[in-house]
Amino acid sequence: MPWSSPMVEKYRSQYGSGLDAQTYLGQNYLNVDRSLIPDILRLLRDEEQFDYCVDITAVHYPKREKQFDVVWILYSFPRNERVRVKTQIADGATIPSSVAIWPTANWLEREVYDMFGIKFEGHPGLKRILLPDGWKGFPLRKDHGILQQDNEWVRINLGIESGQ
Amino acid sequence: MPNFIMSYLDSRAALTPGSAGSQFWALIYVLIIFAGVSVAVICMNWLERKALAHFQVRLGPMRVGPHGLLQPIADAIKLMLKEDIIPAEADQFVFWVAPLIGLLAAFTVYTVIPFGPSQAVSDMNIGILFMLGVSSLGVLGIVVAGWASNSHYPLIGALRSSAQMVSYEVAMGLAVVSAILMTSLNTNGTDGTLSMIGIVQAQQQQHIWFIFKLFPLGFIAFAIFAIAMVAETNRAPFDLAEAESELTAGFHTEYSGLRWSLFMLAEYAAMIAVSSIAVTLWLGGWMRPFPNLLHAPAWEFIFSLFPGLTFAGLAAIAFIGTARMSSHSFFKIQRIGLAVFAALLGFIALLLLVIAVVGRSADAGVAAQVAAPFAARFRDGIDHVYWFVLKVAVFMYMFIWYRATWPRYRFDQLMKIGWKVMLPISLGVLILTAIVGMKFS
Amino acid sequence: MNPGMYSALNSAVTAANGGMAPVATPWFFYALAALAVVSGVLVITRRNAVHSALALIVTLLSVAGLYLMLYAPFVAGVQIIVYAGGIMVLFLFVIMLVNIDRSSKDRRFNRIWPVGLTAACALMALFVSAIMKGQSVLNDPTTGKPRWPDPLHLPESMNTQQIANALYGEAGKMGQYTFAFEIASLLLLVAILGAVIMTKKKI
Amino acid sequence: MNEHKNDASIHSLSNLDLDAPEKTYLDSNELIINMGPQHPATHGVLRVILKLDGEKVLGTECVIGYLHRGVEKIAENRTYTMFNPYVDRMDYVAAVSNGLGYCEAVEKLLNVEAPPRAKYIRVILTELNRIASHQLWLGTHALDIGAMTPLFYTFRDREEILKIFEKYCGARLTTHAFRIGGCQYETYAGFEKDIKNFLTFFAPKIDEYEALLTTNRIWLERTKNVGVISGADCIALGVTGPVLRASGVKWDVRKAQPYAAYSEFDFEIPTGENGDTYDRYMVRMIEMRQSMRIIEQAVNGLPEGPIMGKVPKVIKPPVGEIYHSIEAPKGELGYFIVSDGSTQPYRLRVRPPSFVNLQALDVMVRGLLVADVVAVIGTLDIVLGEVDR
Repeated sequence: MPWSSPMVEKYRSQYGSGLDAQTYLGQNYLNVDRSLIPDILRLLRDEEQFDYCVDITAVHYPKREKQFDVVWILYSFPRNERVRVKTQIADGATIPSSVAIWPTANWLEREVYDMFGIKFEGHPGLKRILLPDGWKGFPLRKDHGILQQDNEWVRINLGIESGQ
Repeated sequence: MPNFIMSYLDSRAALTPGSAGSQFWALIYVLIIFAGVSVAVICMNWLERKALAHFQVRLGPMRVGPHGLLQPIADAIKLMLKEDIIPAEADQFVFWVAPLIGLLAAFTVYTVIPFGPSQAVSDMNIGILFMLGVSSLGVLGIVVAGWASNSHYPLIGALRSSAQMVSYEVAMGLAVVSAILMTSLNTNGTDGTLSMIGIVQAQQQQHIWFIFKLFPLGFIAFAIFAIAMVAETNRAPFDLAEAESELTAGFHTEYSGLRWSLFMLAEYAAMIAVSSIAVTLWLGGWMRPFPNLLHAPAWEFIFSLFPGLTFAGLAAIAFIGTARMSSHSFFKIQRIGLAVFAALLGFIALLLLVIAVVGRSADAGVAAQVAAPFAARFRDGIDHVYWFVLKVAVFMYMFIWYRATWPRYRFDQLMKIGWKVMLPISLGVLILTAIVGMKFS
Repeated sequence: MNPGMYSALNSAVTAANGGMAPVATPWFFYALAALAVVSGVLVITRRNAVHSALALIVTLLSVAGLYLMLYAPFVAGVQIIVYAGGIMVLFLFVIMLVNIDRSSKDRRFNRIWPVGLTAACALMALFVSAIMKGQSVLNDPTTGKPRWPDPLHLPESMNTQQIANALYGEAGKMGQYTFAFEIASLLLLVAILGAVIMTKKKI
Repeated sequence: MNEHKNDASIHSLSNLDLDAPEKTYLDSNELIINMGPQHPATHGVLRVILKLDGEKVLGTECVIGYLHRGVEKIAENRTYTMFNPYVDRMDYVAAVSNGLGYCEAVEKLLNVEAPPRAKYIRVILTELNRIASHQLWLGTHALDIGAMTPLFYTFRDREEILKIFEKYCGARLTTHAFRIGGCQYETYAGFEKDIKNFLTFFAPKIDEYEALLTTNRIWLERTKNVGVISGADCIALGVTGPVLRASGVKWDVRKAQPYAAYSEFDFEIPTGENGDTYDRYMVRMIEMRQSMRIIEQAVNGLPEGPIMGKVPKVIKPPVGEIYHSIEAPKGELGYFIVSDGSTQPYRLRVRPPSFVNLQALDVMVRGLLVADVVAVIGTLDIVLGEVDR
């Protein structure tokens, strides 16, 4: 269901078709083209007072051409309002880091990288956070099986055949 | 040999073995003190676990022996049987020798502690100086242990504890000096003294414990010493050297088994030692309450009953415990054990009471049996040791109480208190004591 | 416990000290002296600085023991407190923070060793000559007895008092070393202030 | 200083400058200390690498993931109902809150609502759980700062809450108390009496904790002006919960975007002024009292009626996505669920408060001493099960 508000109208007039505002079950989200991401995020913080980045995450759709949805969940303290920003990127493509906009994005982006292998440009120290540094594979991708693990890493570092 | 013993008892009963020039008796005393302190540490261990548990609404050790009475022994056996681990990267020799340094320092102090006017290994005329000096050597063991472990946490622990002990020694020393100064503040022109026995005798002569002397000066000096001694022994709330939440275990992180238990032994022995200094300097040492006010023979007799009555009370508690224990067959052995323990305590109580009664008959000259004078002398010795131990025990309880109640200071705050609060106050007290004391000279 | 016991005890102590027989004195002396020398040698031969420091502590303690044997208990006590307890802790403190591995790789003797050797020889000569000439200086030539009271019959308690009298003076008189003592304390104060100013970046 | 062996992970640190040339001889080297993962004060398996100058902290680096179980991957391979117990294992000291958040998120996705009685029961149990969580925080935090005794007091009183949980749903810690659409269990006989007894029992106990700590000089010195973080920093770092409120930001999901039945109760949001460890302590102490207020109102007004809403036997939410968050004891706990119309979530993302709050550790401890690091880790109130998931 489309979402219309003064804010959306303003940005739609500015960016045109790169922006698609939807609402579902009373929750609003913006579908934004990859190229508009840095601008939109910064504007949302500076002009629309979305000062709190709740979460950054991603969803994997292996059958799509642009495999990944990257999702920012934002909240504004002054407006008491939530909004989600989504963009689609292809496997291997990078996306600008938002650490400069919200410092909290640091670990959240690292986790997205850790789990999906999405690289964030300009991140101060993009490396794995929950999995060991030398681990191979990105477990939250759909093509990664639930029993799958980096057997080589387990063998070398733990000295056992399998961690299962 | 019997002649030697008797001659010692007769002619030199008023002297410590060291002053009497008797190496044999000094050796005996050393052995008694070593065994006594070790037993006291074991008791303290049990008491601390038990008291701390009751502060914290739990039961503490209950399984090994009735009410966990044998727990310290079980612990000791376990620690001795544990594998002796020396870290591969550690400095073997220094790692080995470090606990011994601490233990040596802690136990050497006991050579000058007067448990009674003649119940000490030696009456050195620099007793208190010797005591401060030797107890300050204990820090060497900690520093060296922290270094030899070749690990970060022990090193930081060692640095913390050495800085802490060195800084608190200053305030502690100044408080001690003001107490020593008080020994010369009398009206009959006797000189002051550094001898531990002399300090107690000076309190007796001046008819006042130094804690009340020149009130509140004596009390402030005592309070400073009481705080500094907690810091000096690395106990809560000053236990930064072994703060388990920050440095895992501080300087003894890498130690285990027997070597670790030696550190514990040294710590507790040092606690008893510093408490003994406090008791000697400010609380009248071995003297019973009001020795000058209540010195009628009747009072003498009443006070001489105290040790016996204390043991009788302990025996009664143990008996009540036996009676309240579940009658289930599972507890049979424990019940018997506790009953035997209670009987043992009761027997000691009976013995002490008999000695007190027989000693009194000797004082009164009623029954001039052979045993009476012997019993009278024995009774005096027991009285002295009893009151001394009782006063020290109060301090030991305070140590446990502190630990249960207070959070831990941070290192910079500890230093701030040591240098910016305690040192000026103790210096001020010293100067004021000297000024007020001028009127005596 | 009667109040009169105190004075009775005091007299007993003096009596006992007067008649006190020294115990195995030569053996204690040789044992302590040997300990001091051996540990002193260890101080300069150990590569590991902490081992050296520990050896130095043993040296200082055995010297304290020698002071005790000279019936100078106060000096012995001060030796233990100041040197073994205070200074050595600071030594260890510093050594622990220095990179031991690197310092042990350094050359053990540096280039000024001839100077050190000369100084040591000169000191040795001084000691030898003092011992040789000592008889006439230290003893009264006419009677052949020492110029000071027999230490064995000196009440121990006097030692501390004598030091106090020499430093602070007795009964209104100024002591022999009062001035020097005060100068020394002033010097130490200046040193403390200097140390604080040097280490503290802003006061 | 003895040379320490830098392992690979230390070398690859981002915010610690370890490649600075090593200084020689008497210059004091910076000390790298590895706090954890087996350290008594890191509340589990947190590894903090500290760069120290003496005892002063120059920087920190958290190494986490030792408890990573792949909860989000598991969610994609379980049905909505099957996944419900798993959320209890994240923040295992506040399992009820986790369950509440998950159930409400799925309910929202299904567009159903739990009946009022179920909502009230949920509020009661969640607030009890908040008290239990704060008790555990208080005990361990005080133990970190060196006060042993509060730990035993809080555990003694927490036991009463756990007993109520056990009577209600049979489990003490990982309760799995709620179901999608309401509650599975009706309250047991005497439930209300038990809760009221607990409230009268617990009120003086908070005073007892406060008597031990609030005005204790050492406690004040250890907590005042330690780990200060401003409200603006909190927002920038995404820090929520008591930490945010102690910095003066009056924000609580229960008030801002009420869920369950919270809009019907009268309670206050405590805030601090300085954002230091002491304020966070006070905020949590007041929160416990406020939770008691909520529980009291909820028990007194507990409505009659069904406890289960109209949910289909097989839960198949329509295609779509939802984000729902609640105020867990540690902060904002959010669930982002993407449904593809099947019985299993296509993607389930948990927004863990502990994980985000832990990020603030570095900001809070720079320039403080080692002992303060311990205090700050304690005051952040992290649960590693939730940080690592």
